Amino acid sequence: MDQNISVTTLFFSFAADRMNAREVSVPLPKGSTLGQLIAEHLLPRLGSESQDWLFSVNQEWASKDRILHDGDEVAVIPPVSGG
Amino acid sequence: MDQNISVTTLFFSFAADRMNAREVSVPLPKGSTLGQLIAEHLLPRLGSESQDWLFSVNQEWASKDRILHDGDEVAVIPPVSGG
Amino acid sequence: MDIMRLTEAPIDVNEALAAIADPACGAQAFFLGLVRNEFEGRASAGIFYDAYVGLAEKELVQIGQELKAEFDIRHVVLIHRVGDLPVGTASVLVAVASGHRPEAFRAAREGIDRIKARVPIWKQEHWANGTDSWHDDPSALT
Amino acid sequence: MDIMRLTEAPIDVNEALAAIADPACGAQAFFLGLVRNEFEGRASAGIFYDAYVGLAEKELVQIGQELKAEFDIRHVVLIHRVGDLPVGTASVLVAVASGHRPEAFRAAREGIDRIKARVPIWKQEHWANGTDSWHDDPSALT
Repeated sequence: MDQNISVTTLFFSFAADRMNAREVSVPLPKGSTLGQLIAEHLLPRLGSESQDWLFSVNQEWASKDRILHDGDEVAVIPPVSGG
Repeated sequence: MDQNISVTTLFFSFAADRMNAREVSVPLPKGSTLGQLIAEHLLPRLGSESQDWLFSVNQEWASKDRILHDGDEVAVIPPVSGG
Repeated sequence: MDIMRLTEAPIDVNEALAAIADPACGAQAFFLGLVRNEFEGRASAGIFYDAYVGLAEKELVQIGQELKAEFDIRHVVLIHRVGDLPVGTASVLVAVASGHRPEAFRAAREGIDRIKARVPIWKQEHWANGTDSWHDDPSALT
Repeated sequence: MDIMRLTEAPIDVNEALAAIADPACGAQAFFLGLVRNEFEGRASAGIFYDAYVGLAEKELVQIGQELKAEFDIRHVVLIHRVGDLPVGTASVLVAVASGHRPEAFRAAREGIDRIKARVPIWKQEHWANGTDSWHDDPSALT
């Protein structure tokens, strides 16, 4: 299985409610992008509006063409509401 | 001397320095206005720019046609600089 | 001195006063956000603040650096609480010190605006009737 | 609760925090003015604040009432110190509480601007070299 990687995906706020989890480990083919993770594993459960949300990889804002690596920490950032 | 009144005049900041006093009792003919007090008793020592300053009578802002009465408290208010 | 911090502890305004004290600064502006007893007309008992702690702290530091670069301020404090806060509790503090007041007001306003727009923190309203809703949850409206 | 006061005692921010606390207010804005170590490039050791106490207090009350009438704020604190203050000391505090932040910032800014423009208080700079000058004294420039 050396062609597979595993990324930790974090969920907050109502995204965590929809996933029924704050953290999920997702197996992906090597070379997968953040966009592929979102489209294949997250969108079905987070809803189509999640396409417009922000995402981070290893605590830095990331674009959807970002290539993921084994052990990366991906976070799903729904619209923030601090203050 | 029942045709005379006396008003207490207060000075602050550099106006007090110019008068060399914080408080002066000024005798005036009955019916005198604030403007007359300023022109005859204050301007010569406070300088011509004091014509543009604000004045109060009994702790209320007053215009120069204000008639003064015996015992009134007049205050000379040079440009303020609080804060 | 600057402070940019996420915290579970109560916000201490006196800590911020000490941090930004500077004899060269004639102006200090503070903004405190607090948990209100209602939201959009509905009675609330408190708010749970969820956060992605690591990224939220990085974003607070980034905003603090931006404020110092963009405004003529010498010190900045940005503190945001996480966890369950009852009504009346301070959830966020912005404090800045500068030579004069215009830049202090501008920087403090920008500070809270950028925190609310960018820092990964989320509010869950604890309604007085016992139910909960996440702010900005589209499905909460149905 | 509102406070509009001239005082010889140190300004206590915690007193203001207690005065404006209100579960209906999600926003508090504070402005503190402090004695700086220089004025227009010249080193200063402190400032003497002269005041026409009676009228100054009336004017502070008037400004507080204006702010509550013109802005959607629920509480206001306006405190100005008088007397000799060393560098680093707070000379004036404006604090307001409101539902939301835009009106809190606007009211606090208006509060300090109106205090500086209208309240009969005068600053005498105690220069570091031992001499004194009244601010805005035309003859001080010669």
